[in-house]
Amino acid sequence: MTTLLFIEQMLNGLQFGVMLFLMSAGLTLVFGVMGLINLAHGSLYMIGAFAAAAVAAATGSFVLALMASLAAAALAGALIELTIIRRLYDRDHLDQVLATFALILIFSEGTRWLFGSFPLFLDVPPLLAGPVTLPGGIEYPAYRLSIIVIGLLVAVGMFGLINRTRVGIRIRAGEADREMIAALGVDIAKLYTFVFALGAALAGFAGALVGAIQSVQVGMGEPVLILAFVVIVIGGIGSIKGAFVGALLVGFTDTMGRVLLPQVFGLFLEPSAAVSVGSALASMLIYILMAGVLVFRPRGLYGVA
Amino acid sequence: MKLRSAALAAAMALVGATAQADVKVGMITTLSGGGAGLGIDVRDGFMLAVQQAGRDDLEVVIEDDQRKPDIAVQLADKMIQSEKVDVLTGIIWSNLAMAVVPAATAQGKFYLSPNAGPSPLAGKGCHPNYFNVAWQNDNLHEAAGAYANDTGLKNSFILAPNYPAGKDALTGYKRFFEGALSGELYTKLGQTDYAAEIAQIRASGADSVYFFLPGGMGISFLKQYAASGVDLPLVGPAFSFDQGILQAVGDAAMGVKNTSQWNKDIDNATNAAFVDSFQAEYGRLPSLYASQGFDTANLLISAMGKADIADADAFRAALKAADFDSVRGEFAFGDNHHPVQDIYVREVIKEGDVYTNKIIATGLSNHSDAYAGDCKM
Amino acid sequence: MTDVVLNTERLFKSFGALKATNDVSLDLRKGEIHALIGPNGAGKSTLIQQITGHLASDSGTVRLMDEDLTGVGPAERARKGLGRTFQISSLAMEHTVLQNAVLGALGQRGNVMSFFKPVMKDTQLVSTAKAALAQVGLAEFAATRTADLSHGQRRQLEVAVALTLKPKAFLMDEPMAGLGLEGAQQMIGLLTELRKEAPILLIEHDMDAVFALADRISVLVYGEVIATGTPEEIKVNPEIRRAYLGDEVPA
Amino acid sequence: MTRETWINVAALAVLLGVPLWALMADEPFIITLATRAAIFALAGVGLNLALGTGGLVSLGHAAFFGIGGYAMGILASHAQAYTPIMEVPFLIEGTKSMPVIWLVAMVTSALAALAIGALSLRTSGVYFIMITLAFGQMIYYFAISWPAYGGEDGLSIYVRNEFPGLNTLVPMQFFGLCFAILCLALLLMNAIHKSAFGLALSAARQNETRVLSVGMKPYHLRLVAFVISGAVTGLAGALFADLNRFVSPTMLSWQMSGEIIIFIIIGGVGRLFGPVIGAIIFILLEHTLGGLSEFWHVYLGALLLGIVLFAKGGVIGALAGREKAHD
Repeated sequence: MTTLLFIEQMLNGLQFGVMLFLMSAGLTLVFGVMGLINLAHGSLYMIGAFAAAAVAAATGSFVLALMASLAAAALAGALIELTIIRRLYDRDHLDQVLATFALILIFSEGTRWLFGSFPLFLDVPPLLAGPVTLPGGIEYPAYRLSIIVIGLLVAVGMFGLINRTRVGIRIRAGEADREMIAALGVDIAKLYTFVFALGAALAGFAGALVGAIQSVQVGMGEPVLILAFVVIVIGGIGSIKGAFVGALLVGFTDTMGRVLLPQVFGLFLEPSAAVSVGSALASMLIYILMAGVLVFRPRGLYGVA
Repeated sequence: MKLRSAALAAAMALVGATAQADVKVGMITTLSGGGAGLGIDVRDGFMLAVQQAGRDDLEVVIEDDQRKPDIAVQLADKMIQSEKVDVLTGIIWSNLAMAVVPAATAQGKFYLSPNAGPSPLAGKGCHPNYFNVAWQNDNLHEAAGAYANDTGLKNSFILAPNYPAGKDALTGYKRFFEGALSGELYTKLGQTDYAAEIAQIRASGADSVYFFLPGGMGISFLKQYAASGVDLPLVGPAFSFDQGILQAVGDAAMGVKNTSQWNKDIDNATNAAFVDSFQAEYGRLPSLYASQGFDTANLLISAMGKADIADADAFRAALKAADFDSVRGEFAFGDNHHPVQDIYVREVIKEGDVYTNKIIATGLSNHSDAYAGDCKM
Repeated sequence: MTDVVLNTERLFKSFGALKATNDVSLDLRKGEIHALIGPNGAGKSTLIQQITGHLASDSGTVRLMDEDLTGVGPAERARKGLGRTFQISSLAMEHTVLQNAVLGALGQRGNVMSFFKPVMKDTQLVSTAKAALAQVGLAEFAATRTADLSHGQRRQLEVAVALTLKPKAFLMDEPMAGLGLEGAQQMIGLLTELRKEAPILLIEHDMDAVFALADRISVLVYGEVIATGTPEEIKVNPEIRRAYLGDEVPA
Repeated sequence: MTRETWINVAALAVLLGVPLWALMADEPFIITLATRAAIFALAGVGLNLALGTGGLVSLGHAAFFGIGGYAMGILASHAQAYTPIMEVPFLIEGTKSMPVIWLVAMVTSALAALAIGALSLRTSGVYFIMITLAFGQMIYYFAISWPAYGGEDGLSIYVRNEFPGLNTLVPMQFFGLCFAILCLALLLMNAIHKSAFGLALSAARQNETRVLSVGMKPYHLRLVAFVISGAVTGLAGALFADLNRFVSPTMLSWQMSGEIIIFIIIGGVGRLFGPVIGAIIFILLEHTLGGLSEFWHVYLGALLLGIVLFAKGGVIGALAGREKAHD
């Protein structure tokens, strides 16, 4: 493999990692603040993508579509928080897993009922279509570069929100001591609704952003959900920094594994066996990474005990 | 789930004493979850033909397999044991077909496949009661290989998901393609990001790309490929360019060549009538899968006209004769009960606001399959 | 000193810059109650956890009957004879009182990997458990669900479970906490009896109880033992009065 | 007898009575459904030891279910093709004998549970849920992409395997076999629940420090529970594959793990008969709701949500109240 190709693949790894961060930021926020495992996170991602596709089809504007994705997912998030999720904060993880699993069933089939069984159309805005040439002569899709930029902005924004703003102080206080912050007169119920809606909006935003280069269809949220869990578990659940590091780690591992493993096995196996063994291993690689991290750091890289 | 069409229910009410035994069909197909679009098309195509035939001695029971093999097996047991059906049909996916078909045919039921055509059922595992009305799984890929030769492509990069149908696909392409391969990749099943693969394609020095990525995988790949600036010609099987999903791919699919045994512009009266009546009935253009469902029902109805289901040998012979007007024009079964047919090359075009295909060439004529020789029956 | 049952030698434990225990050497002798007192945050709970093995020490050793316990896990230390009660009741709340006691007896006997014999029909275990319950005055509550016990009764049950272990030494973390006057009196009576079975290292905030019960008292301040002695000696030690009881008490 | 015992007896009576009625009414499919319920119940009974008694929320139990299934598929497919599984270093032949297959299924899934459990039990809480999910996914993707035994297509066998003295192809006889195994497993779990091990395991769930401070190691208790649990679920997998005469990676998917948990939740976590009642209700729902609407998953979801939110303790909890602290 040439150096140039290697650099391009590293860039792909970075891009995939940033994409994973976008998908998992909301999930880790919700877990960190409320201690809630939300399997329906993938459904919110799907809702964002569908809302964006519907609005893009109606208006032709990608910016409006992105705004619709934020609004729809936040709305759906606030709605389920008010009706269902808030009953789950004091329950054990098992109840949370099951209740949100039930929400997946409802959202998936409900979306199919509304939008039909066929994938929807959502395309990148014309401005960002096609490739740009980077220094060194690498041609790279403009839209993917934008995803990297947006993802980094979201990461910075979240760090800022948590560390620099009043809401962030409240969120951190709520993480540390729920009763304390309630005693200080902050309306904890409202704060939780806000955080959940924020997490949902992030999920929906990621769905719209990523949906433009993937397939907008029912069930699109489930693989994303599993990936997002892998990311935040590696990073340490509840840690934004952990989610960021975990996402990059998974992004690089997966991308480089897909590229390199078949070639590595090609050194000592005949080609078709090498491709087959290498690909099989590549598809298991991130789970191996996750199990490895947890065996040595049972609370993830940045998790608190 | 019992979804008898209204017309059928009305017809059922009028059931009178007929000379022949009634035929009961059990349709097991995917109606919920991710792959529901395909099953719904097969069902709609099938039921359209049933409705048009207006026979009162044909009953169809439809159930949803949720794309789960164990549910499909259970439904097959139910249809055979309690519904006492004579004919089974409807399965979309090869892995479900492998779970259901051998046991069903072993129990003396007929199975008419409207979509899946796994290689074991065409070769060593063939069965007199199993008829495939669509294709053997390799067919469209083989035609793509042949087409690549015809257009002078010398060096292909090929990729498919890492599962049996993916491997069959690339094997099928390689069986006919005479050029060199500059790369062969198996991606993760359900993968949605193809940046790394596209970078490898760009670096490979290939003159063409052949890919088999059904469903959402294909949509993702096509969109990302279009944005990458790699402009090698793409060839794929019809599955990623079907009416149902083409609208979701949009411009990214324009001009891509794909292989199919059917298209809505095949010029014959049956096809024209099918396309019109399907649009009138369901308000959308028919897909490849709908055409296969339609043909499957018409094959069955043609056999009912010639023989009594109670006489299995006669009924089998009537099915084998395939004496019906296919939307594909000429249609015949080979010795292993798989189609011998023309496979076309289509190009994605835009008609008004709708993305669709038009036939530009014939990939393979009167094509059978590679496994027929292994079939002993 | 042949009558030393449990001793610590130069135990250290830091959390970052905080020295939770700083060069702690203590001993617990046969038949005595040795009370450990000190202001909040003095490192008493850390010390107990180092002794039971829940926390690994940075350096220093813990010996039980002259056996070095370094590197021995909490479960094994319990089996070797450290009977512990907790600051916050630490019981299997869904089990009955008797089941909790049987659990202790089972831990003492070992061989927990028995899958087919009903454990509550094992006469040996059940009689050990019942004897311990009787000793702390919970015999009549044997069939009660632990969650339904009163706070004081849970404290008694903690002691009973520790008893079933037939320990060589008791480690008791605030057994009087939250008990009313009457409950505290009862507990004092119980501990007075218990010291005959095994010596008790007692952490307690209730000074009346400490001075009524203890044979010796050690004072822990900022992780350091600043004095050890009889209640009388401690009472008159001016340094301790200043450091521990505070400035409002004139020296 | 307590009310819970009555409910348990009623559940078994339904599970046995319905197929007997179906036999008389000549409705063989109902018998197949009952068999399915019995097998799912068995899988749940296995998981319930880890999840209910031990408090270990494993989202990867489909791994053991699938490994049991593949043990059946691999042994039987070699037997039916007359090819040995391996020749070096020693010859291993396939087999069609159910008892042998069951033994292999239990041993292999127990070994897998030992390996997965030994690593996973270093974590707890959400991390445990997720690491078991990760191991499950690993095995799932391995099965999909490994071509030797069919990959995603799975493995079909033509006839059901054999049990001495029975014709397993007769639905009622195969049901009888599964029902008997379920009863044996229930007896076993009942014994474990009352044993020294059961007492310690459930104490470890309620209060880990307590168990440590009486000299027991929660890690060991949990690992043993996880292994037994995996073996029983693996046995269920072998039976399930035999019922369908087919095994595929679907048996290994995380949705399958979720379903096994659902059986337990519907019936009642930690209750001996929870999975039995849960599996019966699940099968019933699948078949009645499925007839109502193409979008029946919406109803299933709503129902599940209702149970989690409002009927803590599942059906048994709702009918029989809090579990009796027995001795």
